[in-house]
Amino acid sequence: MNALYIVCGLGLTALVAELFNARKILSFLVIIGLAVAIGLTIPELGTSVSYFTNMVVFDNFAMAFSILIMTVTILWFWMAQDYFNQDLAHYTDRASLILFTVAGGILMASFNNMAILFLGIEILSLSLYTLAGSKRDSLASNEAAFKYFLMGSFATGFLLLGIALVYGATASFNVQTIAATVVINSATLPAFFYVGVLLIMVGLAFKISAVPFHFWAPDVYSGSPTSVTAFMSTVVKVAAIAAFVKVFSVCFGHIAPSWSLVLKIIMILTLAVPNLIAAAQDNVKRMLAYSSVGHVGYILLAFLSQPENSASGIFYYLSAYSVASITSFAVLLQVEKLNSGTDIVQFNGLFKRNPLLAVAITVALLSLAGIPPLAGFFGKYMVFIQAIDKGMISLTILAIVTSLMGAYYYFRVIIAMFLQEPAGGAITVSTSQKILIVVLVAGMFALSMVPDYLLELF
Amino acid sequence: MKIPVEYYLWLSLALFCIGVLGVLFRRNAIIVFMCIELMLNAVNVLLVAFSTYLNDAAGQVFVFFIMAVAAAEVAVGLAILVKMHDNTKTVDIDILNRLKW
Amino acid sequence: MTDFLIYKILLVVGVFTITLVVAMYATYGERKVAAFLQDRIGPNRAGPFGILQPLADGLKFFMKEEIIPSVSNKFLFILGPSIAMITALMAGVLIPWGNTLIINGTAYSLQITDINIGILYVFGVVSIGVYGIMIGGWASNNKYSLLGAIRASAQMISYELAMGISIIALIMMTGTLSLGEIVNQQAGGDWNFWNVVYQPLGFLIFIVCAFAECNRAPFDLPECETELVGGYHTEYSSMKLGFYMFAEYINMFISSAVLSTLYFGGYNFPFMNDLGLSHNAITILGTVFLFAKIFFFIFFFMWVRWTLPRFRYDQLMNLGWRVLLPLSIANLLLTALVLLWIDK
Amino acid sequence: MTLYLFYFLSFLAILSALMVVFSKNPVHSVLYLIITFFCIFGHYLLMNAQFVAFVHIIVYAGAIMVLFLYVLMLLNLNSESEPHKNNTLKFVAVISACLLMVVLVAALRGTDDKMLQDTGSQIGYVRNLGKVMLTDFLLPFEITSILLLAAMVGAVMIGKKSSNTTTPQ
Amino acid sequence: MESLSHRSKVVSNKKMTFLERIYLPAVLSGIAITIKHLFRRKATVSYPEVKREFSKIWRGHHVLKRDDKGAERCTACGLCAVACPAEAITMTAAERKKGEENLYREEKYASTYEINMLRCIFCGLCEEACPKEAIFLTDRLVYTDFARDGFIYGKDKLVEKVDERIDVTVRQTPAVLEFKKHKQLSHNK
Amino acid sequence: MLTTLLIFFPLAAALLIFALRSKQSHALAFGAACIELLISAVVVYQFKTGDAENLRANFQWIERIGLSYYVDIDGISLLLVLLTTVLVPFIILSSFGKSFSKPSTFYGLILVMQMALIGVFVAQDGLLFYLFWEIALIPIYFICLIWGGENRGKITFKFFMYTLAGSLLMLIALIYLYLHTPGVHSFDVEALYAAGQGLSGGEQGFIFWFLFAAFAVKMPVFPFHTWQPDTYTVAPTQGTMLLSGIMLKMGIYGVIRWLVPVVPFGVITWGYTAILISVIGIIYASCIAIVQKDFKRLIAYSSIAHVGLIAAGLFTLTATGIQGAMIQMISHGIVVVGMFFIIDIVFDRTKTTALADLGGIRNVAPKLATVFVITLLGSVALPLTSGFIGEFLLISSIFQYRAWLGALAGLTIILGAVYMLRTFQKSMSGDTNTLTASVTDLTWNEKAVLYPIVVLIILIGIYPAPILSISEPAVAKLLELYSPLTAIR
Repeated sequence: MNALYIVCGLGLTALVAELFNARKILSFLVIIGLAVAIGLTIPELGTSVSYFTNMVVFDNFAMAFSILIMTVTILWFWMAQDYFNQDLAHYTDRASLILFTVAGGILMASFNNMAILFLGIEILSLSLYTLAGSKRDSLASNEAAFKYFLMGSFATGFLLLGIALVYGATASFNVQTIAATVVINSATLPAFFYVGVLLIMVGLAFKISAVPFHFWAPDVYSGSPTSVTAFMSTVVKVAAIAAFVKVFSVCFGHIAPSWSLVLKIIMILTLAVPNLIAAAQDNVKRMLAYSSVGHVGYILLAFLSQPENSASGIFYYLSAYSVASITSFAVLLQVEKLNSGTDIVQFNGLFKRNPLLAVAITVALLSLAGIPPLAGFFGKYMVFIQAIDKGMISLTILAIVTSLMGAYYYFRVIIAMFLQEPAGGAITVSTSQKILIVVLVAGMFALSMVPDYLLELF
Repeated sequence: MKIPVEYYLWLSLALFCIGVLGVLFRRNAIIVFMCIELMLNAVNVLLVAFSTYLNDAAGQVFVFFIMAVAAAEVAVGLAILVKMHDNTKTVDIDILNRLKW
Repeated sequence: MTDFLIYKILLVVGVFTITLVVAMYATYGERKVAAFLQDRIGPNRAGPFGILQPLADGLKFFMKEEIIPSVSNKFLFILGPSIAMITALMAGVLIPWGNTLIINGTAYSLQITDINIGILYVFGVVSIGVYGIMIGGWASNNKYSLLGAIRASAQMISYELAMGISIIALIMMTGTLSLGEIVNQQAGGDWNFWNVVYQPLGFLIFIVCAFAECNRAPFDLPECETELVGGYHTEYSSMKLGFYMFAEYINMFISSAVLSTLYFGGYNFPFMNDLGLSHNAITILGTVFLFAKIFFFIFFFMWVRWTLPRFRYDQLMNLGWRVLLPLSIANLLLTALVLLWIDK
Repeated sequence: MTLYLFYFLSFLAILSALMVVFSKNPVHSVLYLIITFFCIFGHYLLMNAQFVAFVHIIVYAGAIMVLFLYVLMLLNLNSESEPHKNNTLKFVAVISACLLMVVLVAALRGTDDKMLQDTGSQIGYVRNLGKVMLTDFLLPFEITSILLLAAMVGAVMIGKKSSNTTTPQ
Repeated sequence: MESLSHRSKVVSNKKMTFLERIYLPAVLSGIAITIKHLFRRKATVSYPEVKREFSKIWRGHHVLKRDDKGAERCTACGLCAVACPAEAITMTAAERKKGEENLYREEKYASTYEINMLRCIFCGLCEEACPKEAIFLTDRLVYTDFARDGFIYGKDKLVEKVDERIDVTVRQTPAVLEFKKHKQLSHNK
Repeated sequence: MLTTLLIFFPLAAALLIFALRSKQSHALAFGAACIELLISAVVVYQFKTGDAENLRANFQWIERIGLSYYVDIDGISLLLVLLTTVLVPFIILSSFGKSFSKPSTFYGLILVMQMALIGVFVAQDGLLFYLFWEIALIPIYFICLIWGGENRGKITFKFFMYTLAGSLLMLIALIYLYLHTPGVHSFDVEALYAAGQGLSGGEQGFIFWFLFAAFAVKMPVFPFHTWQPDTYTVAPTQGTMLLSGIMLKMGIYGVIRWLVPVVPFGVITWGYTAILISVIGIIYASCIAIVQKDFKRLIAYSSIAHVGLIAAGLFTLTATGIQGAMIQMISHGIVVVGMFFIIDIVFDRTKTTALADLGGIRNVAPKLATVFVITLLGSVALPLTSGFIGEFLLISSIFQYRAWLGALAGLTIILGAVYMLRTFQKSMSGDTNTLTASVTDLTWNEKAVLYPIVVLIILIGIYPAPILSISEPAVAKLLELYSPLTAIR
C-alpha cells in the first residue's frame, strides 16, 4: 500500500515540479522514490493485508507484481531520458502520466474488488492513450493513440458488461465474495453469469492483447514513440497479465472448465498467429510488438495448465521477459536515435558499429527466444513444465514450434547485426546508457542464475 | 409496479449490441466513439437494474465510477481526435489502416 | 387525492404563469434599468410608464414575418428555441416559492415538489439548456451562428464546473441536496442564518457562473453582436427569436430564485418569528420577500450588464478555468476543513 | 402503467439507439443519442434511482454529449458525405453484431423470471449511495480523482499547441 | 528616439497590484458609478408633450422675404448659391415683365429658387451673403418626408406668404441688427 | 571440485580474453587451453587412483524446478572430456598465423565452447545437461556467423534452427521424465533413469523419439543431416573442427548417457528402426561423398557416414558396440580435426577446395602429403590406425545384431576407401598445376598440430587398451540395465 501512496504522490509531485522548474532533478527523484517504494514493499513480503474495507489486498502476489512493475519502471526511466528531454515543455506531464500508469498497474495487481480492477485498468489505459500520442506532430503517433483509445474503450465496454452480469449473479463486486458465491451456489448460478465471465475474459484479452483481440497492438506499438512502446510492452503488459491471472485464478478459478476451452482457443491463436506474422516484419519495432503479443501465448499456456497455481511461473516469465524487452528497446532507441528508423536494415553491422549494443540486444533476443542459460529459457521452461504436468503435450509442442518461429525472427536481427556491412558510422552511447545496458545484461544473467528467490515469492 | 429484471437485461443487451454494431459499422470516428458510450450506458442500465433488484447500493455506486471514467475517456478521446483531425483533416477510421502489416 | 392533484396543477400553472410574466416584465425591466443607468427614461409610451410594452413586444414577435433559411435544417431550426424555452421553464419546478399554507387544517406547500436531489435537478436542467443554443446555432447553417453555438457550449461547460464545486461546498454545509430543506435550515428570523454569510466566496463564484450560464453580459459572447452579428440567433426572427430572448430572461429569473434560495434564505426573512403573525400571513409575507430578493437579483443582473464591458473569449476561459475553478476548489477545501474542525 | 412506461421507454431507447448508428448526419446521431440517454434517464427513475438518474443527465447529456457536439461543430464534420464502408465490411459488421446478440440471447434464454423489489426501495437515494460510496467504496472514489487527473493532464498534453519554437525557461 | 511631436504617450506596462489584479474593486467601483446614475435626473424630454426651447440663434427652415409691399426681395444675384458651402441652392433668373412690379421688387427676379434641404447644413452663410436682405434662416423645422423630392424646397415653400409674414428679427442679435441696418443703408443707397 | 574447475576455468579465461581485447588473444587462449589440458590430466590421475568421489559435485541450484548442479565424471565422460581438452589446444594452435577480425571474441568464443562441451559431458542432472547442451550452440553459431564464408547467414541459421528444434523436443522429453520421477521430482540422472524405466511402452517410445531427434540432429544422422555439409563448408576451419571433432560427439554421448539407459524399452522397440536409418544414412552419405567435387564437403559427408556407423553400433546395445562407439568417437574426433586442418592448409595455399583444381601437391609438399595419407588411412580404418579398432568393433556388433545390416554397414569401409583414395589421388598425386605449384610445405604451427595428431592416430591404433579400459566399467554398468530385457528382444 505504501508503494501505491508513494507512486501516486510522485505523480502529483511531478506535476507540481513544473511550477518549481524542478525538471532536472525530477527523474532522479522519481527513481529514488520508486526505489524507496520497492524498499518499503520488500520487507512486507510474506504478509497479506487488506486495505480500505477490503478494496485492495497486498499479498505476495500483489506485492511481487508491484515490485516488478516498479523495478521495470525504474529501468525504463533510466532508459527513456531522451523521451523526456525531447519535449521539455511536457517533461513533467509525461513523467506524471507514466507514474499514474504505474499506479494503475499496482492497482491491477492488488485489486480485491472489481471496481478497483476497473479503475486500475482505466487509469493505466487513459494515461497510455495520451502517452501513445505524445509525439504530437507525428501522424503515426496520433493514429496509434486513437486506435489504442478506440479499441481500449471498446474492450472496456465488454469488461464492464461482464462485471455487471457477474454482479447480477453474485450480488457483489468483491473478488472473494464472488469466488465464495461461485463455490456455494455453483448449481444455481444463472446462465448470464457464465456469459459475464466470458465477457470479462474478452475484455481482459483485449488488454493483454491476446489473439484475436490483439489487432490494435502492433499498430499501436509501432506508431507510438519507441520509449512508450517499451513501456507498453513491459510494465503495462505485466500489469494486464497480473490482473488477468488474478481475476481468473482467484475469482473464477473454481469454474475453470466453463472457460478453459475458450481460453485454450485464444491461447492457441496467440501462440501461432503473431509469431507467424512477426516473421514477415521488416521493422524491428513492429517485430518486437508482434513478439510481445506472442509471449502472451506462453503465459496463457502456463496459466491454462494450472489456473490456480501458475502465478510464480508467470511472474518469473514476466520478469525475464520485461528485462529482455527493456534491453532490446534500450538498444533499439540508440539505433533509432542515430538512424531515425527502426527497420531491420538499420541494424546492419551493428556489431562493428558498437559491439556493446550488438551484444546486449543479442543477449536480450536470445533470452526472448528462450535460449539457455538466459532468463527467458527458465521462463519458458516453467511454462512447459506446468503444461506437460497437466498432460498438454500437444499444446507444448505447438509452443515449441512457435518458439522456433520466434527464434527465426529474432535471428534475423542477430544475423543482420553480425553479418551485414555496417549501415553507418560508429554509434556512441552516453555513459549512463552504457551503464544501464550493462546492468540490464547482467540482470538477464542474474535472473537465470538465481531464479529461486523470485519463484519462492508465491 | 414491478418489472422483471430480465426485461432490463434484454434492454441493456440490445443497447449494448447496437453499440457494438455501431462501432463495427460506422467509419466516422466520432460516431464510433458515441457508440462506445452507448455500450457503457447499456452496462449502467444493467447495473442499476441489478442493484435495485438485489437491493444493494454497490451497483449504483459502480455506475458513478463508470460515469467518471466515461467522462475522462471522452476528454482524452476527443483531444486525440482533434489532434488527429489537425494532422489528417479527416475522422475516417479507415485511414487508421495506414499502419497495417 | 384529487384535491391534492388539483392543487398541484394549480400551483404548476401558477408558477408557470408567474415565470412567464416575470420574464416578460424582465424584458421591460431590462430596458428600464438600462435607460435609468444611462440617465434615460426608457419605454414609457405603451400604457402608463410603458407598462404594456412587453405585450407590444410580444405582439410584434408574433406578427413578424417568419424566416427559415432555406439551407437550414428545418426541424432542428425549430427545435433549438423550443428546447431553450422548455428547459428554462422546467427549472422552476423545484424552487420553494413559499412555506406551507394551512387551509382547513391541510398544509399546502408552495413548492411544486421537493425531491431529495433538487440541486442536481436544477443542474441537470441547466446543463440541458445549452442544447437549445447549440442546435439552433448549428441548424442555422450560418458561420456566425455556429461560432456562437460553439462559444456557448464551451462557456457553459466551463462554468458549470466551478458552479458545481461552489455548490458542493454549500451542500457540505447543509448536508442535503433538497432545496426545501436548504431553505428551512436558513429559517430562524435572524439574517445571519443565511448561507451567504458562511459561503461568501461560494456565493461570489456562483453568481459569476450564473452570469455565464445565462449568457448574460459580461459573458454574452455567444450572441456578441460586435463580432458575430447576432451570435447563435443571427438567422432567427419572429417568435423563435422571441423564445431565445424569453429563455434568457427566464433563466435569469430562475437563477435569481436559486441564488436567493441557496444563499439568501429563500422565503425566510429577518425577524419573521418575532412579528407574531399567523402562519399563513408569514408564508405570504415570505413569498413576497422571496420575490423581492429575486427581483433584486434580476436587477443586479441588469445592473452588471449595463456596467461591465464584454469579456474577450480568452479572458472568459481564463477566468473560468484559472480563477473560478481553483477558487471554488479552495473554497471547498476551506469549507471541509472548517466543518471538520467544528465537528471536533 | 409502469410496465407500459417501460415498454415505451425501451422502444424509444432502442429505436433512437439504432438511429444513432444509421443516421447519416453525425449531428443527428448525437441528438438521437441524447434521446436515448433521456430514455435511460426515464428507466432510472422507474427504478427509483434518482441520484443516478440526475447524475446521468448531468454527466452524459449535459457534459459528454455537449463535448461531442462541440467537437463536431469545431471540426465542421456535419457533412453527410461520410465515405461509406464497402458493403462487405458493412455486412460483416451487421452479421457479427447480430451474432453477438444471438449468442447472448441464446446464453440467457433459460433465465427464469425474477421480479424487481418494490420500487419504494430507498437505495437509490443520495443518502444511502453517499454512505456506501464514502465508506465501502472510499478507495475507488479516491482513485477516481487520480483517474480524472491523469485524463486531464493527458488531454492537455495532447491538445496543447506545439511549442517547438519556444524553449522553456 | 526623441519624439518630434511630443504628443506620443509612453504606454506603461507596470505590474498591477494585487488589488488591481483581483478586479473586484474595479468592478465594484464600476457598478457604483452606474448605480449613481440610476438616481440622476434623466436627460430625456418627452417630446410631443414637452418641447425643448430652441436657442435664440437656432437656425432652421429658410425664408425668402418679401418687402413691405409684398414684393419678393430676391433678385437672383446668385451670391447665396456661391456662398453656400453645401451647394444646396440653385436658382433661375428671369426678367420682370410689365405689370409684375408688385410681385418683384426689382427688374430681375428668381423664377425658380430651390434649396435642397438634404444638403443644407444650416450654416447661415446665404443669409450673410445676401445683399438684398432676401433670405433668412428662421426657427421653423424642416419637416420629414418619405421621398427625397420632398426635400427640395421650391419657392412655394420658401417664399413667405403675403398675409402671414415671418418675423426674422427675433433671432437677430442687436449687433447683427445694427450691422444689418448699416448694411441696409448702404444697400439702399 | 576439480570437475567444476574443469568447467569454469575456460569460461573465466574466455571472459578475461573478452575483457582484455589483447592482440595476443591467441596466445592467451592457447595457454588457457593448455592449462585446461593439465587440469584434465589431473582428473585422469584422480580417476585412475580411484579418487572418483572428489570429482563429484552436487548441490541444489534452483530448488523450485528441480535443477541441481550435479556433475560427475565416469569413464565415458572422462574419455570425451579428454577428447575435448586435447583437441581444443590443437584447434587454437591451428589458427596461429591467421588474422581474424576481433580475435579476442573469436578465441573467447572457442573457450566458451569448450566450457559448454565439458559441461555437457560431465553433467549428471538432466536440466544441467540441457543447459550446457544449448549453451554449446551459441558460441559455435557466432563463430560460424561472424567468421564464416559465403552465404553464412542462411546456412548457420539453418543449423541453429535444426539444433534448436531438436533440443526443444529433448526439453519436452526431459520435463516429461522429470514429472514422472518418483518421490520429490528431480532431474538427477538416476531419478530420470528410474522415471524413464517406469513409463509404459508407448510413453517410452515417444520419449525415445523426442530425445533421439535432438541427438540425431547434433550427430547428424540421416535424415536430420541436411544442415551439416553446408555448415561445415561455410564455417571457419576452427569452427568446423569444433563442430565435427567435438560437438558431433555430444549427440553420441547423449545417446549413450541420456537415451539408452533412460528408456530401455523404447530403445529396444525402436532400436531396429534407428539402426536401419543409420545404415541407410551410411550408404547414402558415402555415395554422395563419392561424387563430391568439393574437398571440405566430401569430408563432411564422410563424417555423416562415420557417425551413422557409430549410431548404428550404439543401438545394438552390446558391449562391443558401445565400446566401439567410444573408441570411434575419439578416433573420429582426432582424424577429422586433422583432416579439416589439412584442407584448411590446402585452401590457404591455393584458395580453392575444389578437387578438380588440385593435384600434385605431393610433389611440392611431401610432408603435407604424408600427414594426409596417414590421416586418410585413419579415416578409412586401415588396421593399425585408430579408425580400425572402432569400426571393426562397431561393424561386428551390427553384424551380430542383424547380419545383413552388418554387411551393409561394412560397405562403409569399402566406400570410404573409394572416396578417400580418390580424394588423395585428385589432390595430392598427379601433376602439379598452376595453382598447386606454389604450395609450400608445413609451417611450424601446422607441424605442431598435425604431428601429434598423426602420432595419436597410430598410437591408438596400436594400443587402444587404456582407452577401452577407462570406459569399460561405465559401459558395463550401462548394459546391466539391459540384461533383464534382452529376453524380449
